[in-house]
Order: sequence, then C-alpha cells, then structure tokens
Amino acid sequence: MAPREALSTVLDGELVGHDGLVDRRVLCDEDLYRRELESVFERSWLFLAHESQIPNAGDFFATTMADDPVLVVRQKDGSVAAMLNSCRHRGMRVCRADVGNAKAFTCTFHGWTYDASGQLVNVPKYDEGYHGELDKSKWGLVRVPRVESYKGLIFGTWDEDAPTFVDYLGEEMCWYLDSLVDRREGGTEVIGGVHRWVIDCNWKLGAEGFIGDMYHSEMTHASVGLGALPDKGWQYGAPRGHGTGFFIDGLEYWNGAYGDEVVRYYEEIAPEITNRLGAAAADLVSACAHGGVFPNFAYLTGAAMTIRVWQPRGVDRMEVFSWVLVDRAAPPEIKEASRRGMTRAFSASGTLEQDDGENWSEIQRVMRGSVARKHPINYQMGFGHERDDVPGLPGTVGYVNGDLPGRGFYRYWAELMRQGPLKRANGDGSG
Amino acid sequence: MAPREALSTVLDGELVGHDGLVDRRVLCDEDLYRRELESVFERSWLFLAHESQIPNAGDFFATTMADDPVLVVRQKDGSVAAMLNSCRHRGMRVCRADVGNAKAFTCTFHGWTYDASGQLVNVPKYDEGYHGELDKSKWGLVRVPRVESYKGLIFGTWDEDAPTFVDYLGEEMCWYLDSLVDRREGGTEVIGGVHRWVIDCNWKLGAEGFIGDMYHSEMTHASVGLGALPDKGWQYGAPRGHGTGFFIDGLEYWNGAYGDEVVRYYEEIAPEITNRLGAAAADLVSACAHGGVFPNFAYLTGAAMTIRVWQPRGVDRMEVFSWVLVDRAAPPEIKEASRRGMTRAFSASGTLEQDDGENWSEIQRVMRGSVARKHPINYQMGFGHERDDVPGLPGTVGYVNGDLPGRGFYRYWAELMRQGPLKRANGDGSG
Amino acid sequence: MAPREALSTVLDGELVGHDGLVDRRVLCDEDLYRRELESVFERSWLFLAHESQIPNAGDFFATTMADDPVLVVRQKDGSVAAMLNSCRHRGMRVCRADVGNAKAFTCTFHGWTYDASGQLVNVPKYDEGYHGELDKSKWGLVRVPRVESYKGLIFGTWDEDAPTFVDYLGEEMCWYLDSLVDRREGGTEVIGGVHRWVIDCNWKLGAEGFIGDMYHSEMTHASVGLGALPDKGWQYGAPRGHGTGFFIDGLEYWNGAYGDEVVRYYEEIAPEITNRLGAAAADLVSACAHGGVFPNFAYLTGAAMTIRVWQPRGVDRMEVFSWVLVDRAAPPEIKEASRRGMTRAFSASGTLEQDDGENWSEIQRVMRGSVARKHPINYQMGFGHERDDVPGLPGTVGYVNGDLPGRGFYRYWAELMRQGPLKRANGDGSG
Amino acid sequence: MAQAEADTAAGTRLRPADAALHHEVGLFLYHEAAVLDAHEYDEWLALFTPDIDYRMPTRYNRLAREQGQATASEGDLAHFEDDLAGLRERVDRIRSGFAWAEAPPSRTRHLVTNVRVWHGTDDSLEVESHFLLYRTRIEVDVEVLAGARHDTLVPGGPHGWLIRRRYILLDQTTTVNLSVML
Amino acid sequence: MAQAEADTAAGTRLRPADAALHHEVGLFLYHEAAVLDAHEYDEWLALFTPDIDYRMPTRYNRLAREQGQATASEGDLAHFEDDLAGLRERVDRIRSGFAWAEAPPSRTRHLVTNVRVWHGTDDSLEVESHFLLYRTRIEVDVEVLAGARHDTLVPGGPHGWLIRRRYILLDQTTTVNLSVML
Amino acid sequence: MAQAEADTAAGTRLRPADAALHHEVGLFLYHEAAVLDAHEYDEWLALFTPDIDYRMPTRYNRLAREQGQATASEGDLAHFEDDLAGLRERVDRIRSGFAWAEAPPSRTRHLVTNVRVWHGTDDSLEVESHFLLYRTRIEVDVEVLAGARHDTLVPGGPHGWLIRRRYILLDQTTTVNLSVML
Ligand code: FES
Ligand code: FES
Ligand code: FES
Ligand SMILES: [Fe+3]
Ligand SMILES: [Fe+3]
Ligand SMILES: [Fe+3]
Repeated sequence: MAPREALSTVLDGELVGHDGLVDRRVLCDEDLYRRELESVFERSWLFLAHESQIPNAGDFFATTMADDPVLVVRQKDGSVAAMLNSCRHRGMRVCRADVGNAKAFTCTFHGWTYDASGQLVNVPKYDEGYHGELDKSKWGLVRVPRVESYKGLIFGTWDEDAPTFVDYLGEEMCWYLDSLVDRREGGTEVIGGVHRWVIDCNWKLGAEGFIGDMYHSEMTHASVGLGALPDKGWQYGAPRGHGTGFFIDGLEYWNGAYGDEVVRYYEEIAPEITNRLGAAAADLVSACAHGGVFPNFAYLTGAAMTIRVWQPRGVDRMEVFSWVLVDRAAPPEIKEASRRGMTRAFSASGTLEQDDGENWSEIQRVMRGSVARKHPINYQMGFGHERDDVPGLPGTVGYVNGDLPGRGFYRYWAELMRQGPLKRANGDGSG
Repeated sequence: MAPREALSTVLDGELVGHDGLVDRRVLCDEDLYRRELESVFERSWLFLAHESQIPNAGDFFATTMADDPVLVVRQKDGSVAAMLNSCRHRGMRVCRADVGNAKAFTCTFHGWTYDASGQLVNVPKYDEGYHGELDKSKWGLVRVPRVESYKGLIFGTWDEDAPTFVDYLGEEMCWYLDSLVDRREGGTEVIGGVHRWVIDCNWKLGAEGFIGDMYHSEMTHASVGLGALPDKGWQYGAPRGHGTGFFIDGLEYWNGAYGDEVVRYYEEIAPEITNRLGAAAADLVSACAHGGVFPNFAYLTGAAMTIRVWQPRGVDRMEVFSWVLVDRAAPPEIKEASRRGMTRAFSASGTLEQDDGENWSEIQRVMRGSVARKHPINYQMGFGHERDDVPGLPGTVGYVNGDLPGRGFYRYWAELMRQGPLKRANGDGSG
Repeated sequence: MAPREALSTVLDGELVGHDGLVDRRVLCDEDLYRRELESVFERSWLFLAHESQIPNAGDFFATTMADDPVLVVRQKDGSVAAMLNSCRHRGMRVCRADVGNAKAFTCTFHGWTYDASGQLVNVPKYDEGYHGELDKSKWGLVRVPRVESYKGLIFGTWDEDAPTFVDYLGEEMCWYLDSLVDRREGGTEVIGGVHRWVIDCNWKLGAEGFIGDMYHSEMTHASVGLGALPDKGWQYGAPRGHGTGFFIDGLEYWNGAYGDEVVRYYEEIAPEITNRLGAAAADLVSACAHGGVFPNFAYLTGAAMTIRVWQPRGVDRMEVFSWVLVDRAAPPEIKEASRRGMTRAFSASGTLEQDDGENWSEIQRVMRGSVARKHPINYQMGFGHERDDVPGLPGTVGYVNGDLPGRGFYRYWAELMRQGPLKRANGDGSG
Repeated sequence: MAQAEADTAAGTRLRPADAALHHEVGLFLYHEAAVLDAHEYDEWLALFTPDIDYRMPTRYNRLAREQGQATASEGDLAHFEDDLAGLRERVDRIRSGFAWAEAPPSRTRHLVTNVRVWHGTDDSLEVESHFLLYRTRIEVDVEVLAGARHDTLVPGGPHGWLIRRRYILLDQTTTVNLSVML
Repeated sequence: MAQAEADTAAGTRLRPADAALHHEVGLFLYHEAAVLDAHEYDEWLALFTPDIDYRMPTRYNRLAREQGQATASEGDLAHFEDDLAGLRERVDRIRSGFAWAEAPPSRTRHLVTNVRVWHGTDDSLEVESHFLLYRTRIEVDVEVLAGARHDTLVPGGPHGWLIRRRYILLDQTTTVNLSVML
Repeated sequence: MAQAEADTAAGTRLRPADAALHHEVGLFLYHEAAVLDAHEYDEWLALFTPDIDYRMPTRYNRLAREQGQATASEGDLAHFEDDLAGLRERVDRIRSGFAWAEAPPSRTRHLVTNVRVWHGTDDSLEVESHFLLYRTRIEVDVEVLAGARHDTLVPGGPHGWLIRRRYILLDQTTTVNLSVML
C-alpha cells in the first residue's frame, strides 16, 4: 500500500473482486485491520463460550470479542451475561483469571465492585469522595447488549440492531450447523479446558480456511498419512459469509484417524442423525466436515468435533481458543477417544494443526515487503459451477474442493467494510 | 479510533470533557502520542537531575527528555548545562554511559569532540577534508536552551519562550513543592544510584496517578497491611496541571511503614518545618503526600521522600527513573532508614510499587481492541466541591480522595495539544 | 514529524538539501520507509547473487529484494531466473530453504507446483475442482522481469523499463566496479556460505557508509590498531547514487591486516591489473577501497574483497548478507587467507564490523523521540571542492575523506522519492 | 496445592538417590536431550518403555483461591498425552518429509538443569528437573519455553534406564505451535 | 575490578569443596528453586538463617575507565536489601491475597547452573552459581532475567545447610516489575 | 547426518569418563564461564593450548534431503575460526578502550549445562555441553543465544586442563553482532 493512501481510496477499489481475486492487503494492512475491528467485529455475532463451560451461577469465562476483553458469566437466573472486562472508573481489567467462579468482581485499582451481572454495587469513599453524587446505575460494566445461545453455543454482538442469531445464520446455515450441535438428543458439551495458542498470521487465514478450504487437506496434511481423501463432497457458502464443506462416503477414512470405536459409534448414531436432520446430514457427519460462522467461529464435525475462535491480536497475529466438543449422550469411552484424538490432531501440538499454522504464518511473513502484497490471491476454484439442486442440501453448493465459501466470506467482509463502523453514541456515561 | 481519522477531528472533539470524562484514546492512540511529544513535552519544563548527582565539574548524568537522550553536565563555573546526546555530524549518541565524569565527549563514529559545554572543539581532517570551512561554532551539541534549578531540582525546557520555572510552577505549587525540597535548612540530596524499570503503560497513568490519585491507596496497596488510612486530607491542582494530595494527622501511620525512628525524626523537625513553611506544611509532611509537576515529574514527601520521572517510551511503555531523596541535614541513620524503606516500598521490587504497575499495565492492555477504548474514564470525584478557604493551604483544594488534580492535569494537557507544536526554525545549522 | 503530516508536504520540503544537510526523518519515518520500498527499491537494480553460488541447473539461492522474498534459480540453459517466492494461489512461500538444488517447487499448502523457471506445471484437482478452467500459463510465479549479470554479479529489477544494468551503473562506475570484479582473468567467485546478521538501524546507514564514508575509519576502527591511515586518496560519486572511495599508496597497510602473503600477491598481480584496467586501477586496488551500487549493494576491494547487501527489514532494522569474494585465478592459499581475514574483520563477529554496527544502531536509537530527529545531519565535507581532472580517474572526484558520494546518494534517493512508485497494472492474473 | 504441583513435588517424600545415581541419571537426561536436538528420533524412542505415559497438561490463570485448579487434571485437555504409539506417530510424521512445520526443521537446544533423583517404591527412580527449550527456525525467530519435568525411570535399555512416565509442567498457558518434543 | 565482580569472584582464593559437597549444595539450591517455583514460601523462608543478608545491587553502564563503579556499592540503591523480617514481609504480602502483581501468580522457573563451592573461613561454604529466571504470567508475556548468585551457606536446618548471605548480581540495569524472588 | 552433528556426537563412541572426571570438567567449564562473564580475559586466554582451534560454523535452512549440509563445512564461511593469536587479538581489541561495540561492555551470563565427558584417544577428553548465553547492554536490550559446544581438553595448566579445540554449534542462522565470546 502506498504510504498514507487514503483508506477511502482503498475501499473504493476492488479489494475483493467479482472475478474471484482478493487483494492481499486485506491480510496485512494495518489501517484495514483497525477498521475491521469496528466494521466487521463490532457488527457481527461473535462466539463467547459453550454453555457447558459455565454451568453454575457465578461461573465465569474470560474471553475476548476480537481483541476486547469480555467476561461471560452465568447469572443466578440461569441466563448468561457478557460484559466488557474493564472497570468503568479508570479502565482496569476487573478480572484477571481465565476461568472461575465469583460472586462479584472487585477492581484492584480503587476497589469499585460489580456484581455478577455487571452492576456497580460498591464504590469506596462514595460519600466522602463522591458526595453521593455518582449515579451507580449508570456506571456498571459495559454489557454486551445482545447475547444469544444456539443449542449450547453462546454468541454475543455489540450491535443492538443486529438480526437475531438465527436470522444472522440463515435457515440454510442453521441446518449445516445442526450437524455439529444437534445431531443427538441432549446436544453437546465441551471437554474441560481450552487449548490456546498464537499463530503469527491474520485471523482471516484461519477463518476462511475453516469456512471454505478442504482443498488444502491432501497436501498440507500429507505427513499424517491420510492417503487419498474421498473424492465426493460438497461445500456451501451463506450470504453472510458463513460456510462449510464436507466429504460424503468417507467413513472408512476415520479408522485411521480415531480407530474402530469411533466408526462403530458413528454407525450406531447414524439412524438418530437421519431421524433428526435427514439422511443428508448423516452423510455429512459420516466424514469430516469443516465449517465456520462469520467472522471467526469455526468447527469440525464428524466422528470427532472441535469448536474454536480465531481471536485477532493485531493485523499479523491471532490467538486460537479451541475446545473439544462431544455429544452429551455419547458413552464415556467415545468422549475420551474424542478428547485424545482431537488433542493429538488439532491442538497446538496437533499433528494436523501444526502444518496449517506453518502455511498461514509463512503467507503472512511473505507480505512484509511491497511487491508480494500487490499480487492478489486466487479464489476462482469452481467459479460459475455453483448448483442449488443437490438433494437434501439446502442452498447453493459446489464441489467440496472449491472456493465458493471463500468468495462468500470475502464478499460479505468487503460489504461490511464499505458500510463502516456502527453509529453509536460515544463517551456517554450510560454504558 | 477509526483508522486514519484525521488528528484534527479528534482534537476538535472532547478528548477531555468539562464533565470530568476523559477519552481513553489519550492513553493508547499512536498519533496522539507522537503529537504529545512535540506539543506537551517540548513546551514544558522537564526534570533532568538533582544537583547532588553531579557535584563536580565534568560530572554528567545521561537521561532523556521524553524519549530524546540528553546529557546533564556540571560546568567548570558550577552551572549546569544540558544538551542533546547526539552528535551533530551524523547523529551518533556521543556518550553511552549512564553516569560518570568526563572532560569532553568524543563521538565514536568519526571522532568529532565536544567539550563539557557541548562546544565542538575538534574535527578530524578539518583542514584536508573540510578545507577549514566548517563553522565549528555552529555545530556544537544542541543545547537545551533553558535550564533552571529549583532548590536542588534541575529542570530544562526546549521552549525558549517558556515562563521561568517558578512562574511555570505558580506561587501556590511552589509552596507545596517546598514541603519536599525546602523543609529543612540545607535542602535535600539524593542517595547514590537510580532505580530504573519499565512498565508497559502510557506515561500519563503514572503522572496523573502521583499528581492526583490518593484514592487508590487502600485498595491497590492492601497487601502491605496499611489498614485504614487517615480520613482527613486535601488535594490541590494547579492551573498548569501540577498537583498534590496529602493526609493530615497521619503520623502514627508511619510507625508501620518505616519504624519509630522516622516518626521521632519527624517530631524533631516539625518545628523547623513550621518555622520555614508554616504549620500547614508541617501537617502536610507529617503524613504521606504525593505530588507531581506537569507533565512527568513526581514525588512523595513525608517521613521518607522519593522523586521520579515517567519517561515515555512509546504510547504504551514508560521507563521510570526513581531516586531516594533525603534532607541534607538529616542524621545518617535517618538517611539510611529512608534508603532502605523507599527501596523496599517504591523501587521495581517495591512492595507498594509492584501493584501500581500491575494496575497501570492492565489498563493499557485492555485498550488493544476497539470497544473498550471508546468508553471514557471517569474523573468526576469531588467535581463541584472545590474550596479555596482551607486555612494555610494556598489555592483551590478538595478532599484528599478526589479527582481535582487529575481533571486539571488532563485539561492542561488538552490545551497544549490544541496549541500544537512549537514553531521553530528547523534544519538550520545553528543548533 | 508531526503526526499525520501529509507525505506530500514532507516530500515537497527539503529532505535532502542542496547545502549538504539531510533531514533525519529519512532514516526513521515509517511512511517514508513504506514509500521507499516502492519508489526506490522497485525502481532500482538490486543485487541477487553471485554466479558462482548457483553453478548447476536447479541450484537456487533464496534472498530478498528489499523485503520481498525472491528465489534465484539457475536454469537448464545456463541462464538465471529470479521470481517472487510466493505461491500465486494463496501466497504461501514456495521454498523455505536458504539454498539448495531443486527440479521444481511444490507449495506446501495446496500443492501447486512450479518448475525451475517459475511456470505453474501442476495444480491438484485441476479437473474436478477447477473444471480445467484455470489458465496455468497466467499463474506462474511472479518473475523478476529484468535480470542481468555483470561479470559474475547478478542483479534484477522490478522495473521493466529500467535502463540496462550497465547504463544504470554508468561508464564511470563500471570502471570503478571493475577493480572489484574484473581485475584478473577469470573474474571472481565467492567462498561457500553467507554471513547473515541483523543490525537495528535503517539500511541507508550501511548503504551510504560503504558508498561514501572513509572518514569514519580511523575513529570507528581504532581498536584494531590500524594506526594512521594513508592520507592520499579519492572518492567518486555517480549521478545515480553509486560511489566509491579509496586510498592510494597504502600497500604497507595490508601487512598488518592480512599478512605478508597478500601483499606479495598484490605485487604479483599489479601488472595484470594495470594491463586490464590501467595504472590508476592498480593504485586503487593496492589499498582498501569501499564502494557501493545504489541502493543497497556494497563491496570492499583491495587485498581482500567482500560483497554484501543491506536488506531493509523495517524502517529501523536491516539484515546484512555478506560474502567473501576472491579472484578465481588466485592461488588456494590466497583464497584461504581472504576467507579467514574477511571473516575475522567483516562478519558478524568481525573486529571491524562490530563497531560500525554499534555506531549505526545508536544513531537509529537516538531518533526515537521528537527533538533529535528535527536536527539534520551533515554531509558538507568537501562541498565545492570536487574535481574532474585527476589523471586516470573517471568522473568527478574529491578527496578520500569527504561527503561527495554521500551527497550523491541522498540526492538520487530524493529524486526517486519525488517520482514515486512505478505505474503498474495491479491485480491482474498475468504475473 | 494444585494437583500438578503436588505431582511434581511428590518425590520429596521418597528416599533421595546418592550422588552416583544422580550423576548417572543426569547423563541419561543429557543423552536424551542430545539425541532429540540432533533429530535422532530412533535413539530417542528407544529411551522409553513400551508403556510410556507422556503428558503435558494445559494450565490456566486462576483466582487466588482457585490456584489448586491452575493446572488441568487428567480428563481435561492436555498439550501432550501420548503412549508409545503416539510418540512414534509424531516421529514418523516428522520423518515423512511432509511435516511442513518442521521442514526445514527447528534448531532446538534442550537445557536440562536442577536434576533431583529419588528412589521410587520399586526399583524405579523418580526424577525432577527444570528445562529450557530454545528453538530457532527459518529466519531470526526464537522461542524459549521453560518448565519442569517429572520422570519415572526404570532399569533397562543400553543406557541403563528407560523412561516409563514423563509429566511435563510447561510454564505457559498460551503457547506457540508445539511441533517439537520436550 | 569492580567491587561486585571482586565479590563474586572472592571464592576463588578459598579451598574448593569436594565433589560430594558440590553434589550436596547443588541439591540444596535445586530444592530452594523448587519450593520457590511451587510458591511454597514457608519452606523457602526456612532455608535462611535468622541473620540472612539478602541483596541485589543496581547496576550501571559506565565509561571504560569507570567500570569499577558499574555495580552499586553498599549504601547506594539496591533492588533488594532484605533481612529475614523483610523477606517474610514479602512472602506475607504475596500470600495476603491482595498482592495484585502476583494475583494470578507468575509462573516462574529458576534454572540454576554453574554451581561452584568453596570452604569459607569457618564451617561455612561460599557458593557461586549462575541463574536464569523464566517468568510468564497472565497472557503470553515472558520475561527472562539472568545473573549470578554468591551465597554463603552455614550448616543447619533439615536440608543440612542454611543461607546466611545471598548476593545477587542481576545482569540488567533497567528491569521490569520485580515481584518475584531470585 | 550432517558433518556438524556427526562431529558433536562423535564422543558417543568413546569411553565415558567417570563421575569424578565429570565433576572436574564441569568446574573447569564453570570457571571459564566465570572469567569470561567477569571480563578477566587474561585468565580466559590461559585456559587454551597454544594450538587452540576455536571455531563456530555458519548454519543454513536446507531442504529435507539436504539436511547434511545444514552446517557449513571447513573451508566455508564461519562465524569464528581463530587460533590463539586470533583470540588474543580479540581480547586486546576489547581492552584497547576503543572497541565501541563493547564500550560500555555487554553484561553476559554463560549458562553451561548438559556436560558430558569421554576419554579421547590419548590423554585428552572430549566434552559436550549445551550453553545459553544471556547478554544485555546499554538499555533494556536482551539477546539470548544458545547452542552446543564440543571441546577437546588436554591435561595442563593451573586448573588441570586446557582447551585444545572448541567447536561451537550455534543454533541461529542469522545472528546479531557477535562481539562476545562463546
Ligand atoms: S479503575 Fe477500577 S476502581 Fe478505579
Ligand atoms: S557521527 Fe559523530 S563524528 Fe560523525
Ligand atoms: S497457496 Fe500455494 S497451493 Fe495454495
Ligand atoms: Fe488443515
Ligand atoms: Fe500507589
Ligand atoms: Fe567501517
């Protein structure tokens, strides 16, 4: 990017072209990054936590929405509240633990205390210092105005006028996502703990990868001896940038990855899936499906499941939060097999994960100069070959090895970037 | 901040409101930081060193004015000169020692040599290379144009048209500052050495904290068992952003902190203080007083004393230079008690210091994203309850737990930011 | 620099004055750095490798042009091709080795494969995924459009309309450079391996230093006991910013540095040099000559020779790639003496090298604040004393201790900066 | 005290080994570090018993009163939790030539310090040590990981001992790509 | 030679301890590191004599000819200068639950190397060692401090020795928050 | 296996030294580190034989199949390749007062770990160790270098042994200013 090239000039150009080309500056330009924090992340539904992480009143999980620290807290009435983890007085982080249980959060700087819902309940020297004039009801922690739970997945958004989460997903994506969270009676739960690690790359490399890139599997993961992957499968891209892709008819592929028992488990639950979601969903689950909800939630479903968030940490760094997901109704040994299998494959030490990270971080590094970043990257695979007539599959789909969801991801991203930040009253004391 | 939002737009807005709210971007915006180096630091009086650090001709102390390296050198005539520690030839740092004694400074790159006053006295190849044409009198080290010593404290400013240091302080603040530097005959001296450490936070968190924040003491320093602090006290804020705050009637509080001997010492010198500065000053000194001179000089007075500078090192980092100050006339055992006590409490390993740093650095870290930084911080404590009728105390004061000096600090800061950089001839060879 | 001061305002000003003063912002301003990547580096001939590094077909050397990764590959027909080391699909670095031999480069992300000339030769799922519609001939690696070899030195440029390398050098500079690469029949070769290290300074400090700064030698390198250097010598500056400087009559000086044998070697080859390049060249080579080709190639010639590149790695960091060069016709013991001598003196552990780095990195560090960078640096040495009548020496020259080449370097740099980036079709798929 | 700390401190109630055994165990651990740093993975695998239990739990920042849960328990997520087949799979992977995260390989240096040895309940030894893993790769990147290891050794193998259990207490909560062994 | 360097090198004129004693002292220092890293502060305090002199002076960049003053002398500012009451105060503070700089606590790892032991003038031992203190906390922050320690040990305590004097020569001039013990 | 790795692993075919010798050699290396960190260069030079061969080759990222060439061979460029005169020249330079890169001096700390000793073919010893070199200077800059050293010791000198050959395998390919000794 030419230095100080006005942002508007850049945005008027074709950052994301109709020809399937994407300007590499979307991955490495600092100004675009600052703008996407506001235009993309503040307007979107962001994953916060899984319900099973915080079962009891006072249970909290500290996460971030993009790079803003947020506390997700189970309330006494069983609901979930999310709030900015920053004291309204001088801005101190009110809770520095990753996870725990607390009745209240007392700021360590001057001692303002907030209850589990974020209400300001105690202010030292309230009478002598503030002369009783501070309106405590206006100085509670900044609440995330909209929080919704979708079958165990808790999402929140800063945009008070956002559509409901289900509308945001769209009916089609709901169906695809259900193959992750609603395939069995009782839904899902996460194994205890979170895998967290950093990768020196832009968050979109992870996000778009899980939304739309099955194509990399054979080459990137050649080391684990997957051999030739199934050659049948589909991918779907939603209007709001979500997407998924999956093989069909790839069950035997799991023997190698997780052993016989998960294959047997799948065979046992296939009728239940068919019953709940239709035969197409059972097909989809039978082999590995990748997917993601725009902008930065991702998942894998199939014999074993994981959910994760790509947390932006600057234009060239992300932090991954990753969980292992299991059917609540699965027998203990299947949960255990999932736990060990996903840890081996998809954690920081994961035998598949490592090589994704290597590719993403080197893509990032290559753009330090001025020439490479001028050459757009290619999302043309399968362009013009979309179909909407595949039996059982909602929406417009394409061949599993394709860029259909990737194009959709970047198109929607570009649309939000052009719309710009939320209009919002700024600087008032009302939270 | 929206990317590339023009600085002028930001400055026209209410970074520092009349309602006691302060925009958090003043702490984390890179452009505001670059501007404050020029608009705030280049226009203000900055602390350089204590006279007792450099008693003999040729003694030097290497410090920074904001983030520019400066040498403070005792001259043969006993005066103090300060100069940019950067060779006029190609810019090399001419002295890389922290402290020492030197007759001259020879640049290690090409050997230009400057005397202790900064005059260029030797240029290798002057005849063959420069043909004797370089006007050495114009290429001395860049002198800090104004240097003044106030009762042992040496300050300098880049602004040739600045008011005198005493006028800059104002009559009222002089009186408060005298409780640090003029409480006994003979004035003060520093213990040998400097504590230096870095904290990953904006310098204003330290500066405003020492100028106006007594309020944090009970909570932040709860670990050292201070118990309930005195409930009487005042704070003062000067028009140019200086400020101080202090308990009165808190003498017994010192027993815990420094032991009986410093309490006895204080009782012994109280009459002298009263005699020199008035009974109010003796009261002030009897318990801990915090204070600071705008922008980045700070001190504590009371039974034990420290002076320090918050050196900016980027928008999100500062380096603290901290000294232990003692009355020159104090007996050796009191000086020793001060040295050990202040080291234990207020150095990098200090039992009080550590927790200040934790709060400040977490405030900084919380602002990495885009949401938290949009919510202003609160300086409303005691707003509208200022008084100017407290016997013995000059100026407008408020209750010790309050934000009066903090509001003044930010108001004056904002005024300088609006005024912008010094107009100055640039690029001439005249230094 | 005032924050957000428009780049155009800066460029209209006198960054590089006609009075021999240079604005220090050219060394530390981030925006100027981003602009110089495009305006200076993309328009100039940049050193890639020495022919002797890649003798056989498939031999490759991975380097950078400025901060863009480039592969330099020996082709089957003996020619040399250079190409951006970044996959055209999603941008992955296609080769992560520093050096080696390869028939093809297979991208580790999705498996696109390029042959040694950069042609895209294999695309997985070409039929199923791309429906055979991707035009492979348009998606080869981005080739450096112009690559030329000058007596063993391989240079490349991104500017298709650039003059030939010889025209870029100019006739005069060719003659000076020949004292490095053409002093003996058979030309030169490099010793195996590359010294690579980083210095935290702007690349121009290295570049201008080797192009024009003999003046620093006595002071900077005082530790190695060079004693007084010869006092006769010249320096030359080319219109396009290249330059060189050298002593004459300094042969005995080599005894100390490399021992008798290199002196004897020089005496033996002096007639050959005279014969090939003239007596003046033999004089030049007899003592140490420094030199550089704009922007970032540098060399030393004389008894021992080195070539190097100052690779920019951000505004305040460079990575040095350095080779030891020898006459191909030199006897083995002279090659060995060169290898050991240059390693001792001019590698990361080099007894001369280290002190250059100390000066350059401290010059950089001093500019962190706002004041030092406002004071221009001085290139006035020998201003107005240029001559063009020195027998045997082409072009306008000056006394060896002077700033003639430095002024030329910065003048040409400023001219390119004003011209701005190459106009170039951007974002097309044609590479 | 947290489970993990209890675990690593367990040895303190056991009978300390003598100087000779400390020396022997030190050499064994240095040998292990050397083969690992030289990428001699067959040698490395040969240092474990067939029933090796190799694990490195995740860790968390917790409230003061919840420090006992700052290290993940069994059944929660771990960074490593391998049996011998699992370790061999990692090694085979690296040697496949397709493990891109290690191609070109990291240059690692395992610094093993603070070695303490106790006799276990049988003829085994309980060994605690601190480690620092220095790792550089490709360009100028350097990562430094640190932590403690609690190994259980049993007699056997050409070097006198085999590792039956390795419990690694990494000091980080958030890590980088863990493509190397500790 | 600077006071500090003289100090740390003092032992070299003393009679070296034998291998057995080196082994014993090594274990003692490793034990200390282990309890410190496990935040077992009572155990840690029990390793010092009642008259412990625990100090870490400040250091400076000085001119070549003033290298003798590069480490602060007694009477100048120190980073630490504690007696037993002082150390106990630090420990009590950390355990108060209100020491925010250590809540949540740093995860530290003391790597103790280069241990050398000499007999003192009485039955004491003079011990030199190098250390690296690795510390991570909250997010991905890592700090690495290094330096040398000169300890004087005297017989006593359940571990055979007690520390009577600890002189720490930290390598940094400018530090970070020193909320941990070295 | 690469030349360099072969080189550093060479000792493994030799007869291991006993515990006493390991102890002795450890002390010798710690002494060396101490004098180096204290800038006592005469002491340091006295630890080498007159025919010392001191070298540290450059290293490269290579393709998987070319790992054998990842460390430079003799005749290629090295970071250090000094004889005694060369080392003395470096020392004299630093002490000249004009070695700006070391004025003011780096504060270094050599941490020597993983020491293993074998008997050589004559009365020499082959010694492998890992090192971490911590270095800070002027401001808050810290650099950490790591690697392995393969030393050949021969009997002699006041400390019992002299270094006849030092082969340093630094882990970095791209370095910083190497103005310190390893
Ligand atoms: S910042 Fe939280 S109470 Fe003041
Ligand atoms: S930079 Fe100081 S003499 Fe040249
Ligand atoms: S990025 Fe190279 S094949 Fe996809
Ligand atoms: Fe993948
Ligand atoms: Fe405080
Ligand atoms: Fe030089």
